[in-house]
Amino acid sequence: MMENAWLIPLFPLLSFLILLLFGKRLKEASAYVGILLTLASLVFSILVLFERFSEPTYITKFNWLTIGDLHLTAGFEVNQLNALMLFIVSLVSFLVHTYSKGYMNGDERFPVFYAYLGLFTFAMLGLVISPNLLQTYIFWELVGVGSFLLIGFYYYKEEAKAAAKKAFIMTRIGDVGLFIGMILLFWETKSFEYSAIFAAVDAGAISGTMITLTAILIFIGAVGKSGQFPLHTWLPDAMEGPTPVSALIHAATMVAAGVYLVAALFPLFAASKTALLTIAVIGAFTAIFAASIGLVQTDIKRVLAYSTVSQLGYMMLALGSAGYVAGVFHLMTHAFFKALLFLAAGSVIHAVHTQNIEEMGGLWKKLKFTGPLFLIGTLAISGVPLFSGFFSKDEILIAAWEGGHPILFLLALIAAFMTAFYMFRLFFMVFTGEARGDQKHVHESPNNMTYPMILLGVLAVIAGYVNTPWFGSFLGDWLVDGNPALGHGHIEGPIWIMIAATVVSLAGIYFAYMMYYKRSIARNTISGTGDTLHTILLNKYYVDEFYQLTVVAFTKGLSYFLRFIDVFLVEGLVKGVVGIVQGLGRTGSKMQTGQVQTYGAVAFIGLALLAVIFALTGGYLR
Amino acid sequence: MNLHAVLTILVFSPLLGIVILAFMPKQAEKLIKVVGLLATVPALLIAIAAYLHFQWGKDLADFAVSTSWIQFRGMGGVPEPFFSVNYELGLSGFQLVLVVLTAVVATLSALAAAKFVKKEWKGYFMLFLLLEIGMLGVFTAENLILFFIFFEITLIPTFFLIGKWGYFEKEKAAYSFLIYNGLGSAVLLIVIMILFGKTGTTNIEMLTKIIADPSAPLSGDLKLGLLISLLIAFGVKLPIFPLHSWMLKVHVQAPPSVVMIHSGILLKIGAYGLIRFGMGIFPEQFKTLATLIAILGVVNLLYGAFLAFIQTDFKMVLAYSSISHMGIVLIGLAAMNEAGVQGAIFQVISHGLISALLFFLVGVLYERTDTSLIENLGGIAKGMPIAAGFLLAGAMASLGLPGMSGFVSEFMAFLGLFKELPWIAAVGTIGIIMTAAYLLRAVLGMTYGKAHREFTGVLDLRGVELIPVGVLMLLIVLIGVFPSVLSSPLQTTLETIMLGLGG
Amino acid sequence: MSSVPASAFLALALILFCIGLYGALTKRNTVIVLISIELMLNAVNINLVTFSKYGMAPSITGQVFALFAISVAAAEAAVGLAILISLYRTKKTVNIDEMDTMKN
Amino acid sequence: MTFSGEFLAFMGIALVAIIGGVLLLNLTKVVHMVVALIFTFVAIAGIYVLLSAEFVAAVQILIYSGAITIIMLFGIMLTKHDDENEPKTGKWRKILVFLGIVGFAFAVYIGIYNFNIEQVSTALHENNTMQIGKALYSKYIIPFELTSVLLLAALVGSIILAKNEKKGADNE
Repeated sequence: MMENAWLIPLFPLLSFLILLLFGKRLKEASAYVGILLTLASLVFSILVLFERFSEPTYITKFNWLTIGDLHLTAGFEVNQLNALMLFIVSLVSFLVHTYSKGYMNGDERFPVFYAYLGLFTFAMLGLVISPNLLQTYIFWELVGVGSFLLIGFYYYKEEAKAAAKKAFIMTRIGDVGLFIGMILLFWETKSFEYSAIFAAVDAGAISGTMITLTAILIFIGAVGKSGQFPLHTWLPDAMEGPTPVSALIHAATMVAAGVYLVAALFPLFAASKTALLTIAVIGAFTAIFAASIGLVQTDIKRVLAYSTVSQLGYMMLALGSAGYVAGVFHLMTHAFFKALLFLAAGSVIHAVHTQNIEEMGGLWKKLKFTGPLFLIGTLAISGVPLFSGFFSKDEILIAAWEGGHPILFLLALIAAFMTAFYMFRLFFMVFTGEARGDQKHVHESPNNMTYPMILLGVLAVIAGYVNTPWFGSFLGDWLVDGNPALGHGHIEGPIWIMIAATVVSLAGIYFAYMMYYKRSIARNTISGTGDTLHTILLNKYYVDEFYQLTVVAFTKGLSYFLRFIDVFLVEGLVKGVVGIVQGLGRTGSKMQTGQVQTYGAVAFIGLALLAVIFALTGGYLR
Repeated sequence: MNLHAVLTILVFSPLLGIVILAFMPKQAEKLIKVVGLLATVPALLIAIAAYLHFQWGKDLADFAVSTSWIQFRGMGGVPEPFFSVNYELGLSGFQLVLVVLTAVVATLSALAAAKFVKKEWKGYFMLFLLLEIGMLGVFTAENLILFFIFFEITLIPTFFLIGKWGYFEKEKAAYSFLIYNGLGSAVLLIVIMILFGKTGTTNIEMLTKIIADPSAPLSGDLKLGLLISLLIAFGVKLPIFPLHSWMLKVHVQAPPSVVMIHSGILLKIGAYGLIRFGMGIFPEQFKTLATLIAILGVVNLLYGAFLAFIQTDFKMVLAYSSISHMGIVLIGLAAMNEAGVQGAIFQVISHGLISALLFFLVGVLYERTDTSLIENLGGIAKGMPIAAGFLLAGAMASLGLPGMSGFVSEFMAFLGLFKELPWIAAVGTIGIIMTAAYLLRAVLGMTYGKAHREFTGVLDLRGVELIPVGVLMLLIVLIGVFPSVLSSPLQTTLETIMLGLGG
Repeated sequence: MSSVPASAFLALALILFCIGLYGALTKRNTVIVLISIELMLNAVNINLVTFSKYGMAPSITGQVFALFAISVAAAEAAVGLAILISLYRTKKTVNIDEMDTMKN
Repeated sequence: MTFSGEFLAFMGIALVAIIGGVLLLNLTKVVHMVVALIFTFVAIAGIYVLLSAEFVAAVQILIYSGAITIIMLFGIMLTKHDDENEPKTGKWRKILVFLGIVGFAFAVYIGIYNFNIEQVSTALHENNTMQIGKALYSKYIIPFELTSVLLLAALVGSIILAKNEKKGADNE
């Protein structure tokens, strides 16, 4: 089965092509094309995953491009991480395809939406089976385009247009880092192959500085894609896209690609302490930074977006603390519960037609499925014991502690508290209390929307049990099997960490409960609406404005300055040349009076001039 | 099989069309268009056949032809008693891909012309076919004099095509085109004549050998001077900052079908000349100038990108984007290694296809809406989704999206330069970001967002218009996904160049 | 042997030539222009004759050439005047400014 | 330099020639100009005599002072002259041409000044006419004959040009 893994990405590509060419004719039926072909991918992925449990890594490649005596290859590789990612991506993609059938129902560009979904899924699946950096980069960019197209799906909305543009350009800034890192690495090892790179790192063929440099450059790519600080601002804006898209791309799969990249190149990063520390610091900072913004947002999707940023920061922290398994594990559980949360949020939006949580409330009774499912997701992300998020978060905290970063550990703990708090704030404001908006027409979503959510809900609960301190670390052992560079399958940590994590998350839930359900603590206890801290948080620390004032203004300024040069200097040069030519021409044509005498005079003066010059300088006349 | 006549037929096949057109009445619009279009087809078929000939493993040297043409006595002081100019055509892998590109773009441009040209079709197509002869000749000439003649043949028809069938300021654009390119070719002529006078030959292969010989009657300084002159001569064509301003006018004022040719092929003559003559004949000196060329390349790349960022006319955006993309060619050349040079050549081809596509679309948009201002066009995705889709796809190709040809060339050019001059290359990567920024700004400004005004009766791409965009898009994706269709013919050319560079 | 140096003759010729030239280039009357040209020719003749006497190998050739020059000048004057007259018939003027048919 | 008689004669003749030339430039009436020129031509004949070229001197007087001057006078008489109201040549043009001529004269004079001409005794003054005759009819017979052709051509040409033909006039 594994030798046919290359088929997995091709199914969605086929879907993309079919829908692009015949979408207009297929109309609503295009959903079935997409769903069936992603289902095929999912089936193949599951088969590959199960086969990978027993079989060794499969890798194959062919010559893609010849440059003199350099041969660049393309191919695919099925190792543990890739097989796992294949499963996650195709599963979420399949569920989102199904869900969208209901959510996007009635949209006039329905086939286009499915075509874009197919393109994205193709790119994402291609990304996770790439055996070399170049191919990774290629699909890395393609998922960016998929994301771009889907964010801008409502193309007639100015916000969607701006968000799509912003997403593409900001991730591209990161991609350039990856691009440079990849090329530098290539000239060090003469190969893009992961295996060749790891071998060179192992053999010490690359200098320490170079490893650090390339690792950090590649990490910049991951920062862009995974919305880490300081390139995080596009991700919340990306919520302008349709909600299923947010679930698929901006929660479960693409944004996790940065984490995947770091994980896939983990042996390279592990070779540089500085690079790892950078990742850990950025990850931890992003985790708490985004969580704090999430505390005050009022748009349901933006809260979830900041929570995504924060959770991705967690994963980065894990990887940076050498917790390979912890990072990947959280990537998996997060994919399930965050996709669930988004789909549930989509279901809510579908029901009430607003995204502002101030206008919701009291939906628990009306949305019989969505409410409990959303609660499951919230519990999972808050790290309440027995849910999947609890186990993975615990692993990360242990990794951070054992990795020797007590400060980062503390930050992570605070972020965990905040996460629990704002997620339950969200839950209470949406589902409990009085209805604050018009809810007459609220109804539960159709089945093809609820079933995917139910499946994800189940996974959000049970996915954590594949790697627990109690029932054995099956996932961890499997992931690091045969590859000592990735570290241990399970890191033993002190038991108090788990207790602390539980206490912290319960405390967060308690505060949220008191504030937003019981309302026994006023909402403005810590910081009132309208005071400085609240304003700063509401405005996301003014990062966007800062960029607008610095980077964008600088670029514009430089552009106008260059235009000034172009118009006045270069064009002036041209005008000067043209003027001289024209002037010469005019004088020349004036001289053509037709009078032989004038011609003779001019010719003679020229001759005289020459004669004088010769006489003075000593030419032929001397 | 005797294939020596093939190239001559290829180059002069449009002549048949010119002759037929000459005897046709001016008013027979349909017939003229059909003849004009069909006259480009033989060249296209032959070019494709030659490509297949190569891919089937046969030797391209089969096509070479060399006949004695002009001979005259030497004027003393030169090794050989005779100066001879032969009629020499040939085809290397590099030339082959350019000829195919030319033939394809020419046919598509003829198709576009049948759509866009509104008056005096007879004159247009005759000049157009003459232009095609010039272009095909430039890419197959094996001898500098012949090259120069064909080079000049391309100038005159272009001048008239711009000056007569262009938009409002067509005359100005045409003159500015002629003056710049005239000066460029004057410099080129001087270089050719000095080479001819000093060595007694203009055959490119012979020249390469003679120049490489240290006992040749050319001092190092002279060679450097000649190379710098070549850089200027082809720099006008490419164009290199600050010799670019003529090209902006041409891109804005010329009719779309001519801009397809101009941006797609004519600009590439500059790159071709730099690679074939600059790098091929003066490899040592090229090495000396590599850093300068790299800096010029980065300047071109960034300068074009930043200026494209604030343009209000989409044609201007594309014009500056051409400058920016030609910077990548220079970057690739400056790397002086296989990856870089191959990247440069790829960029030449890829930009040819992409800009032909984009300018065709601009032509369509202009025809439908009478504007190419970004501001005025907002929201056309609603009215013409197919055109908007292709526009977006073209922009993606242009900004170097993997899976399309732009990426492969950009990637290889940077791959090459990072090996030699990493810091300059690192500065150049800002261009990658800026390219995305300005293209998305422009294309999204036109296609996305609310429609500022309703374009009544605006029709989407249809019928015959889909052929050029479809074919170009297909080629762009083909090269992006299977770059070996291009890279395999290039290997021998690369080896030759690398041999000259001693690396 | 002569006590007058050759350069004196040459200088005289030069002065006459310059006068003739100035006249030919500035005078408005076509007849005067023609006459000035004659003067220039004369200056040249002086040179010819001078060199027939002075120099390493004096010979009669200089004088013969002067004769040829004189006869050609005579022919030139005749033709020139004939052209002038026929021009005058059409233009009714001898002003040189009017003779700009070359322009159109 | 000795003030020999020959030298004084040269100075005198040269002065006459130059004065004639200057008058040619400065007189206003065309007829006066031509008359001034006659002085120059005759003076030049004198120069020829000084240069041992009696025959050339004779020819000079015959052709220039005689024939050409007469032709010119005919030309003047056959055309209308409005000497007073003739438009003046541009001032700048005059200055420029004058400067050019001064420069030219200066350059040529440097040449003459540096041109060291040796003088050897000659027998040109003995039987000058005979010597010319011998040279013309032996060594230069072909140019001599060609000159006659030229003169004939000039004769025919002049007649045709000057003939008052109505048709030709219409075509102009």
